[in-house]
Amino acid sequence: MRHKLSIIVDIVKLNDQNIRLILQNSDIASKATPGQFVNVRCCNSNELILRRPISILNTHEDCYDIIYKIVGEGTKRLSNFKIGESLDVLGPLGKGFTKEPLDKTIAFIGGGIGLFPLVYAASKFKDCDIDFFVGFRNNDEIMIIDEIKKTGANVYISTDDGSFGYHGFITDLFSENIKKYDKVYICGPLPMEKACVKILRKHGIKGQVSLEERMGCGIGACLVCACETIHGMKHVCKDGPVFNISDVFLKE
Amino acid sequence: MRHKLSIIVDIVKLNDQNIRLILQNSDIASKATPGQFVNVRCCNSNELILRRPISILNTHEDCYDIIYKIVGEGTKRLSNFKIGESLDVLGPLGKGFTKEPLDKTIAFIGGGIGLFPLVYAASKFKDCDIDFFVGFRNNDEIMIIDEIKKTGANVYISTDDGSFGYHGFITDLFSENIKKYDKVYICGPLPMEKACVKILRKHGIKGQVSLEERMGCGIGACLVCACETIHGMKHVCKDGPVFNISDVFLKE
Amino acid sequence: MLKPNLSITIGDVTLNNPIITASGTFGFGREYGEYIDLNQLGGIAVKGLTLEPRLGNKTPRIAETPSGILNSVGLENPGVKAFIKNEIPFLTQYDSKIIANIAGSTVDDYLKMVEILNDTLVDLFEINLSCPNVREGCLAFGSSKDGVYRVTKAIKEIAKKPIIIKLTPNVTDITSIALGAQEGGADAISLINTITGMKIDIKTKKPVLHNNTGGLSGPCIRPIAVRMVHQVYQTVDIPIIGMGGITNLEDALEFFIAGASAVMIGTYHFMDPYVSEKVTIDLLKYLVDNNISDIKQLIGSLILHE
Amino acid sequence: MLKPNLSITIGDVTLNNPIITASGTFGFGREYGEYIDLNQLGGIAVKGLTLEPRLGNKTPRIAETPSGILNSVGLENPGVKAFIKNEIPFLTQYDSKIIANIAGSTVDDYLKMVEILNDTLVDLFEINLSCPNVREGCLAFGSSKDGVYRVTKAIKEIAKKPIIIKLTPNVTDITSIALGAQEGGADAISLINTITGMKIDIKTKKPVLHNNTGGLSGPCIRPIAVRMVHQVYQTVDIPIIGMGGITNLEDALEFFIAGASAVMIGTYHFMDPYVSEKVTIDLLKYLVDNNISDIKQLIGSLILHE
Ligand SMILES: Cc1cc2nc3c(=O)[nH]c(=O)nc-3n(C[C@H](O)[C@H](O)[C@H](O)COP(=O)(O)OP(=O)(O)OC[C@H]3O[C@@H](n4cnc5c(N)ncnc54)[C@H](O)[C@@H]3O)c2cc1C
Ligand SMILES: Cc1cc2nc3c(=O)[nH]c(=O)nc-3n(C[C@H](O)[C@H](O)[C@H](O)COP(=O)(O)OP(=O)(O)OC[C@H]3O[C@@H](n4cnc5c(N)ncnc54)[C@H](O)[C@@H]3O)c2cc1C
Ligand SMILES: Cc1cc2nc3c(=O)[nH]c(=O)nc-3n(C[C@H](O)[C@H](O)[C@H](O)COP(=O)(O)O)c2cc1C
Ligand SMILES: Cc1cc2nc3c(=O)[nH]c(=O)nc-3n(C[C@H](O)[C@H](O)[C@H](O)COP(=O)(O)O)c2cc1C
Ligand code: FES
Ligand code: FES
Repeated sequence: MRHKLSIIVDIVKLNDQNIRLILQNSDIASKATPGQFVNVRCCNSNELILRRPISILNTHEDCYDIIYKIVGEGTKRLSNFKIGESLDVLGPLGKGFTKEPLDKTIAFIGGGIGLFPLVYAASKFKDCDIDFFVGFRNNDEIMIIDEIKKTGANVYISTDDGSFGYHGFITDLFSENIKKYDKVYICGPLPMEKACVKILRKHGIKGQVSLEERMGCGIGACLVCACETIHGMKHVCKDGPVFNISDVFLKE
Repeated sequence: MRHKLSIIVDIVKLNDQNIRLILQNSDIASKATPGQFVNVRCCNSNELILRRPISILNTHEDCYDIIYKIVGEGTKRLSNFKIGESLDVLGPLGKGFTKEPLDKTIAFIGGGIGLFPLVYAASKFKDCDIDFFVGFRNNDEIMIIDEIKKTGANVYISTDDGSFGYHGFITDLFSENIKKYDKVYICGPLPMEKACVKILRKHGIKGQVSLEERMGCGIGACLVCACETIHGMKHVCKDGPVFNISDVFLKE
Repeated sequence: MLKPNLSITIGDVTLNNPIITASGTFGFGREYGEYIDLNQLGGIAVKGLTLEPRLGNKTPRIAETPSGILNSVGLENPGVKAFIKNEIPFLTQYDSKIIANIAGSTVDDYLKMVEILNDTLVDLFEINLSCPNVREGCLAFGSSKDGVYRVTKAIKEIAKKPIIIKLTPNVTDITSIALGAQEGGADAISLINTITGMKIDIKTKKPVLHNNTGGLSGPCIRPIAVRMVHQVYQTVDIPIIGMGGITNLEDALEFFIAGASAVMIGTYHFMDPYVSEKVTIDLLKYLVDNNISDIKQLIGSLILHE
Repeated sequence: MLKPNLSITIGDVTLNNPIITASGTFGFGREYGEYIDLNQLGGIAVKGLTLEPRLGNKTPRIAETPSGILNSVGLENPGVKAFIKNEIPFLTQYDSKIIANIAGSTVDDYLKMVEILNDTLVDLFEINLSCPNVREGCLAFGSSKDGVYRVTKAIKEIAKKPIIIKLTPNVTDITSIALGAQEGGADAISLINTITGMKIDIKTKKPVLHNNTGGLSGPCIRPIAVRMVHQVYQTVDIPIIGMGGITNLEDALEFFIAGASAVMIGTYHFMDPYVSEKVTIDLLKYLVDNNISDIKQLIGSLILHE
């Protein structure tokens, strides 16, 4: 059965580069779990032959939201779509964040576009004490903080240039009370993820990390998005993007 | 100096396949002459790397009109543009229809999309007696007849299936009184053009014909649109599209 | 009119229809099986197999290019034995033929794999002499008539299933290579594999692919593929399986008209998971609408100018 | 910072900048001269010339393909003598170097043309050993190392201007062909010419091009062109002029990074008549913004993985 198109219900410009889409598609909205992503056709031309993976930010009734950052040709073309038009979106795809019943005190550590799937997870992991650490490059980049606060999480913000919150890397901030967490969830730029994973491993704390790889099919058929794990070669689009930090070897 | 974009002032759907665009661009509007064409970028993607040649239908103040028929991918994409958006159009290009002062009684013979440049010419050749012969496939295809009548021309219509006007080819209709014409202008499908040219040559009547060729550059630089003439190899985009019928060898 | 005949035969194996999914783009069928009915396909060419499991190249393994992609997967696969154990039972549930795409570094590798696969439920062998993304063997064989002839002949002597020789387009004269395959006893030829290319990230000054170069596929290569199918059709008598940039029925028809007895669809699955099923359905409709009772009437129906 | 140095030298001829218009896409400069200032260009490679005038192939001579075109002009040109009489006087008005692109059916043809052009104001010769659209000579020479070596050597012996050998990509190993040019004494190599392709009109079942096949150019071939420039840069010591699908500064930078000393821009003129002037301006800006004092610092700056 063919997937249904996603109708653009609303478009919200968060700042110069980040745009939120509210998309209507009951199949995706009803099946999505935090950490999963969708694969978006960014234009109707075959000049760009690949879809673009974007995390699901949340779901509400028959809708789901995504936030995309304009970085290249695909996301630029995505920004040409208007309210009321339809997008060809495949999803939900991949495996998201999971939590065991015993995980009570947890931390989220996010940076840049890695923030979005974590917000979704924070809104779903209701019965937990959540510390939510967010790193931005500067004040201008800060977004959706209110939304994170609404999940009930304690929010800690750092900026690389000190223009808001803690001045420095988010890893410094979160490692202060590291011992208290049952589980830590990470999604952000690779250097940040590596720094966090190193700290967690040192303290023997469990966690999950969402990885990013360039994708072809997005469903596990082309083997393009490989990542080595202790269980052998896995694929970010199908076996991930979320992996246990104990399972993965992060790239150089 | 870069050419200005053409702003879409209005879009009029003439029938299922033919769409008229009213385009604002003072440079093109002020320079155009009947029989010239413009070269239109049909989408913003480089998947289609060629512009599409379309005849100029008329000019009014700082605007010019074109009518295009949706036949393939380029014209299909052109139909996605909306009023208020801009088109990247190069022109006016080529050499159009010419008339000597002594040409008084003239005939236009057009078929299909070949009609459009002739309408423009009829509106400009004011001091002449004009018989305007138009061939359509059927009743549903008939368009812009009122506009032709407004030029003051006597309009004769034929349809291939007899659903309107004369039943048969337009060549039959026009050859009846052929001797009276000082000059005949032809633009239509190649078989029609060839039939007309044959008749004109037989009766020694002067005329001009507008040729169609697949184009690359549209300005005479790539030599893609060649046509043999008695003056050697010429190029439809630069030396034409309009040629004297005494100069050209029409293709098999 | 009766239902047109879509079936085509390679060696002694008959496919229900001439639409096949291309090796490496369709896994072992499971994933796209969530989107389409695998019974609708003529065949499934599975991910290229090697004797031993392979991890493939480092990532990034894909880069987007104008109307195409470069890939440098480098034959990541579980090895032929795991394939037999884990994938064949799944694939045999469906009507579509199982095409085992195999690649080796030496002639011996190919022979061992064929021996191992000979007594399985695999229907056809596709011998990959054209993978640009591994360092040894494979492409080297595929670049000369003699290399292709030797590998083909050796395999044909022991193969219990029809063999399809998959050719690389990275050659001066595809027709001589194709003749090598025919003379070696190939039951069919498939082409084209990917064309070697490179994309550079101008910010980092590094190739986008970790493997530096990769194989170009997708619509951008279609004119080259159609040309090669045409050339090979004029040269050999065995069936040709054409591929390269097919996105819809119209594209597939170009290949049939040029001389392909069947087509494979690869890259475009990434954009449209339904593409192969859709082309199958549209092809049937096209034959009905055009009163063509057998797909074979279309094959090689090209009318050259002059 | 001082104005960065954009000039590059081929043999003993120095171009003001490394942006050149590609042969066959830019006529003899007149037409695009209506759109851009020809003084802004490093050089203009004129339409391929032959000893005698040629009418070229029958039309249609062009077909659109995904992110590219096929052309089969077939070297329509007024002949080398008419070129000298009618075009050189126009071209010498401008600062940009005049590159005479010449094609022959025999070695003798090439030699005769070089002799005729030796004492004209042409600045450089581009020897077309790669035109896919004519039946004799030309491409045949370009397909083997020995053929390229022989033609190059013969021409070099008599040429009074630096010679650029233009290579075809339709070969198994571009590096050996490039070596043939270098060993023959070429002052530079330009690549790639078009890749042979075919498009079929499924309604008429005929090729769209009257010549049946044509040469593929445009963005679709860029990854192949960049790869070949990279390979040739690793092989030869003479300057490389890279081309194939350049549409903007970013595309041109890929070629410089891969090892091109200069680039040619062809097909994209048809979409954007200003493209070559724009790339020239953008390149200067890029060097300034990135504190690069000489374009040569960019050439071959590729960092390979591993
Ligand atoms: C699982 C996953 C979830 C993601 N979630 C989000 C999100 O919620 N919001 C968001 O803004 N971005 C997200 N990204 C990153 C997003 O996919 C890229 O920014 C986007 O593909 C860039 O496309 P482009 O055409 O604009 O850039 P280009 O650089 O022009 O893209 C060229 C090619 O590279 C790929 N590519 C480029 N950057 C990346 C990247 N960082 N990761 C993977 N592939 C890339 C593109 O998909 C495309 O195939 C996510 C990536 C992954 C893998
Ligand atoms: C001088 C001239 C004036 C024209 N005036 C008009 C006009 O006023 N109204 C109108 O509807 N059409 C006109 N045409 C025809 C118009 O250019 C084609 O219908 C159009 O290019 C088709 O593009 P497509 O992408 O929809 O079709 P496709 O078939 O997908 O086009 C593929 C390629 O073939 C070329 N091509 C296809 N058909 C033609 C054709 N008949 N002539 C030349 N090139 C073609 C296209 O430009 C393109 O490069 C004119 C053509 C010429 C040469
Ligand atoms: C990601 C990817 C992986 C591929 N892996 C293989 C392979 O393992 N074996 C093989 O013979 N061809 C492989 N190919 C080549 C395809 O089977 C096909 O020949 C090529 O992609 C051209 O067809 P397309 O343009 O429809 O993709 C691969 C192609 C892609 C895109
Ligand atoms: C219409 C056309 C005509 C061409 N004629 C010639 C020619 O006469 N001589 C030549 O060496 N190359 C010729 N070429 C090849 C180009 O010079 C260039 O090598 C090729 O098009 C790749 O560059 P591009 O993708 O920027 O167009 C021609 C290309 C086109 C599109
Ligand atoms: S993108 Fe194809 S396997 Fe992950
Ligand atoms: S289209 Fe280029 S010369 Fe006419």
